[in-house]
Amino acid sequence: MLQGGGVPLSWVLILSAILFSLGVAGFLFRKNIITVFMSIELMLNAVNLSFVAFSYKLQQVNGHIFAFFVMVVAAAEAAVGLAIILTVFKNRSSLDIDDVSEMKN
Amino acid sequence: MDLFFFVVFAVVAIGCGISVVLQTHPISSALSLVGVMGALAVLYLLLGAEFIAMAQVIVYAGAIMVLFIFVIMLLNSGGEVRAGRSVIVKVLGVPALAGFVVIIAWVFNSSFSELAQVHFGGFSDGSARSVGRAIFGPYLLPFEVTSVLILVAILGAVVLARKELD
Amino acid sequence: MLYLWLIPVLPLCGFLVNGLFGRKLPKLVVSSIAIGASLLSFLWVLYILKVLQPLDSPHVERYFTWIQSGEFRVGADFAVDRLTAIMLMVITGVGTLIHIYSAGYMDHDSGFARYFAYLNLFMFFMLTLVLAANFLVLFVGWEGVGLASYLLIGFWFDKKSATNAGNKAFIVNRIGDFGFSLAMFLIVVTFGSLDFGTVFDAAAGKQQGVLTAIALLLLVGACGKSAQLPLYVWLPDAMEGPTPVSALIHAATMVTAGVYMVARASVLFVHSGVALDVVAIVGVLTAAFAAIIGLAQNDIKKVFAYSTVSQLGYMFLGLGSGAFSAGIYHLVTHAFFKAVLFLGAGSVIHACAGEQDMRKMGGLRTKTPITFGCLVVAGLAISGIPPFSGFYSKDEILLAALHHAPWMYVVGLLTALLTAFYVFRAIILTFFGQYKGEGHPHEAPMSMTLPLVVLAFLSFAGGFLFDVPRYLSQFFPVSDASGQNVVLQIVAASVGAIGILLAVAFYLVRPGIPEALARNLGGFYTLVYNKFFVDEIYNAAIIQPTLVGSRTVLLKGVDHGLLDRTVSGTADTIKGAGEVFRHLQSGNIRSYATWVVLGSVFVLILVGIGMLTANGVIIR
Amino acid sequence: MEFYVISLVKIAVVFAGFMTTLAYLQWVERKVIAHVQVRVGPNRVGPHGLLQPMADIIKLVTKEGFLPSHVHKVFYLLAPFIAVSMALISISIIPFGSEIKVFGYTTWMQLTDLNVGILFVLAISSLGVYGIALAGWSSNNKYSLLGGLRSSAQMISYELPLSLAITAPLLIAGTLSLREIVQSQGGYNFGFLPRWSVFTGPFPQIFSFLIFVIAGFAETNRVPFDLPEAENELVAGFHTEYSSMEFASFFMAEYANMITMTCMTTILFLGGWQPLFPASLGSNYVPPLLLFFFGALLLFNGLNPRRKKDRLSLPVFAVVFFLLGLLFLVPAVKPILVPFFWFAAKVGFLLFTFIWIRGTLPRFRYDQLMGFAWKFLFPAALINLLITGLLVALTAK
Repeated sequence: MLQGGGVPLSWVLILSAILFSLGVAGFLFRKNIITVFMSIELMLNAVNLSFVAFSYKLQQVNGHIFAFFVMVVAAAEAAVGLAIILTVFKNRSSLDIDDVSEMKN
Repeated sequence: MDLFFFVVFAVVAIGCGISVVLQTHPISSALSLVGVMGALAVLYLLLGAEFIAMAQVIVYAGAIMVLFIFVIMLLNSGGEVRAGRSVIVKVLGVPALAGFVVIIAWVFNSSFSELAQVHFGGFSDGSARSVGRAIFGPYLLPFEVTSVLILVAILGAVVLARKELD
Repeated sequence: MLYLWLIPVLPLCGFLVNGLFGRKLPKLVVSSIAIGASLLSFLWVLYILKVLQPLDSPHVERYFTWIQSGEFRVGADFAVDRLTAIMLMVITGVGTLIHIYSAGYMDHDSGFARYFAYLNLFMFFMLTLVLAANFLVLFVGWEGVGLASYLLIGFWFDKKSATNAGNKAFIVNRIGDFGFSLAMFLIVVTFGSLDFGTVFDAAAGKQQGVLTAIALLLLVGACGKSAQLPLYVWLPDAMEGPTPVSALIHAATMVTAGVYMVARASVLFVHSGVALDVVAIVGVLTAAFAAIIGLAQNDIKKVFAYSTVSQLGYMFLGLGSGAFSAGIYHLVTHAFFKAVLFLGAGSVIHACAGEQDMRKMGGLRTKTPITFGCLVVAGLAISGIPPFSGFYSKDEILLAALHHAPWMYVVGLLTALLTAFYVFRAIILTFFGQYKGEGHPHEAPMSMTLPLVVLAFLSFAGGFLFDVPRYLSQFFPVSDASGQNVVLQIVAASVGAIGILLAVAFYLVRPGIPEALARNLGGFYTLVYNKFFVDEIYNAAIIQPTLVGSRTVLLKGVDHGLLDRTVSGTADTIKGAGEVFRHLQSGNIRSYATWVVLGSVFVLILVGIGMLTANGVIIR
Repeated sequence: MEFYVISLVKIAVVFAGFMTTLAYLQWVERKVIAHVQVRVGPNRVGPHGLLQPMADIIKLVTKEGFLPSHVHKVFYLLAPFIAVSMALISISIIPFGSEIKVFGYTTWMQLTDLNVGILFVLAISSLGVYGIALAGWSSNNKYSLLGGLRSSAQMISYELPLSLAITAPLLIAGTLSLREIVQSQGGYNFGFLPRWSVFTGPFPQIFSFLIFVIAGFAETNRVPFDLPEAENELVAGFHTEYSSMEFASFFMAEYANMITMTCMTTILFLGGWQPLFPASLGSNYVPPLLLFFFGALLLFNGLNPRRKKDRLSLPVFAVVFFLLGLLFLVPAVKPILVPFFWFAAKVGFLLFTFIWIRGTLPRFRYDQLMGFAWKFLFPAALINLLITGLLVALTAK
């Protein structure tokens, strides 16, 4: 099945799926806002991996571009999100995501 | 050879990913995440995406994660207490995720023929030159728009940070 | 690439600058920016025409794809051929002169910058209109000039009548534009394209009914824009705007857009003979009708407005009788002398400090000699006295009319007579006798008289300087009767002369006659004096029913009854659903995320099932 | 197979050379600073303290690795490792010289050449932050934390002008591979002026050169930007708690970064191994002549010495110098040594500048530092990049 020591593309995609679900798990199970945030980054990375894998499959560079844009967006998101986290921590000295629940009646 | 590298770094990635989720202390999670990113960068190289691999390290590991670690250090809040999670998460989350992984793995396996093999150097178009051509050619408008996005993000961060001063 | 786009864009820049910063800038700067913009585009036109000599085949420039859906493509394309060239010359040339005039006329006005901004905006749209290489771009210009004219008619928006006039113009034009858009849809359906070239080339193949429909719908549009029966009503009221505007938009350029459009689409009209006849009939009727009304008007601008309507009718008559070149010819000459008439009227009004009623004027001959001279020249031109410009174009049209249908020729002659009569009536009432108004009339400043003189010269010499028919000969098949017919020329000229003499006799020699006439045929006079009550008829027949209908049926029935009930019903349903679903809104982010995950898993399962049925492989 | 062997040999050579340079760079620094401050500097161990580095190393290695009780052990031990490894990695792609033939094998004086080399260097250097940040945080000590935060903030801030300054010469070179960048700077204008990007191109890169060097000072936490270890404010900054080998590795990391930075400067702006003037004007004879000159100088000093033992040591050095000079004349090794000499000369000069400035300038205040980065360097680099790009675009064929 693995002639020439090559890697089946599906494995790469499965890897990205696993990483993605790990990110989801982190998002679901962690309470620390920062960790939750990092789990989101993990998901983004997983998606990037599949982008790159597909652009290998299709022999086009477009997937790379998408990955690139994802990184840019992630950077912007991190900047704003961390600023928000800082202010949240300033306001109620806690990083527990369940403490941020004013919107909940 | 390719397979060997892939397996090694895939294992690294998954291991680090797991520790991102399981570590109690944010710093540990952050470092594990950096590990994931490094492993992914190597896999990108394997997939012939040189530029993206480097960008991955520079942007993610070098900038974003450093920001995270910064914030963690600034707030310097200890590990989190493992308690009280919403029932739905506990009951539905884990099986859902497991199902997700299994099904998607099966889908991929059956939908991508075994012939689709990844070899190092099998895709040579990921150099900075071709990526640049793509970005400043067909993708010029999105690129400019993202620059605007970044600008907005900077402003937002500045405003939020300023708020805490006064 | 000859940068055709520069022509319209220059005025646009003027508009932007004046519109944005005009209030801050001193008047001199504002006016010089506006004038400079239109002057530059005039020069650019000259340059382009010089480069494109002899312009036997149209020069097209495609800039970018505007609309693309399947096979159907509309591009932002400009094109220059001889017809466009003439229009460009007229618009930019006359436009520039009127800009200069306005600098003097509007000098004391508070909305100076706004005025010039609008004027440049109008130039932009008008040039777009004539440069367009397909119907849609033309329509853009078409609507744009409508907007500009609306803004300028209602320029003194603190005057109720002005805003009303603006609204009226806009609404009446809507009817025409509606026809135009229908025509365009029909064209798209029939030809699958809006490019002039493709449409006109393919026109021969299509069957007559469709072509007639298209042509008639186009004609509706043209009637709206060029104030033909029955849609002419907005033009007289449009005189509420500043006089230079009336000169530029409502005499020289915009109102001729319809004529231009018909000439542009001449192929379609020719291929369906019926439409052409309709054009001719509409034209001749409008001409006569407006001329008659013009007899009894006392507001100097109203007089000229009605004469504009009738002259436009003349152009349509020319077009309708197959002599398109003659119509365009008259368009050009008319642009000259009608501009003079309006600008002259403007400077008269300027002299009498805003007085517009001719009965309160008189004896201005000595006080404003230059204006007087120019007006006389223009009057002779419009009356078709050789060798003034009007003579040539009118003669061409009448000739064509004769060959087309003799009765039209007769009506045309009578109209010419009336035209000559009321124009000189106006001139005499204004300039002879003794001054009946109060205040001290004075000659207008240089900036106003100079354009007057130039235009007067053009309306004198325009006829034999530019031989439009020959220039367009290879463009429009010249009607068989192109030979100069001396007898007819003499007839036409003499008719004009008779009209002038009558005017002199009535108002200079024996001032008693008009009253006597008015008394004798009182009923008819009142009818004419009140413009055949057309506005009232429209009001009773169209406007009131519409209002009532919308108040009762639409408002009460449809809106309250139907729509509101449906809307609130939907709202209630949704509320009920919300009552059920709001329990999902636990406010706990991660439970939301869980739902998302569950959903995606569900979708994945569906995919998997789909793949099982599609036994195995999706992507290969 | 052959490839692996050659690579291993190269790695061995480069590593050994690099380590020695590190050790002796520190000796040189102490000497130079000493002379700047009119002292003698290390002169006990060996002649002119030449064996001082060895002594230091032995001392640091044999010292007890003391692990404070209140630190986060893993990160505390991880940090110096990260720092030093990130500092050493980027050496692997730096071209020290042109293509050479040894024992019939042709190879490059460079471990490997990535066609995204510059990005690689940037990536690695940006990873170096972790070492410092972690060290500062895991020491669990406010001085260290402040030092770590400061220096990582400083490094991140100065990454931007650094990268922008790099971008401008890249525009001219049109490639990201270090080797090709150097090659693109070969040749001479008017027969003598070298085509280094500081001197030539559509827009001489003198400004970005200065920006790069300044940012380099900040990146390596050197005076005048050495706030992380501002003794008078926070003891020794992020490595307050460290001792013995861990401390040594931070030390190594700093010097390794210095060398990397100077190598990058040389490659990007000073034309790598390209000689200062063409061989036709005899640039190949510069190294031997220099060595002979210094040898003669040493000999002279040795014959009438100021101190007693110089009578022995200086002539020995002189002989060594003469031999080296002769080595440069051997045709077999000449093509290997001459380019390397030029590269080393430039790097050495830059390193000397680093040390020199350390001996000269006072330290910035923290807000001044940040303000300088964001308010001056960054815009300046941007403008320079803008102009360069414009000119490149205009002069492009």
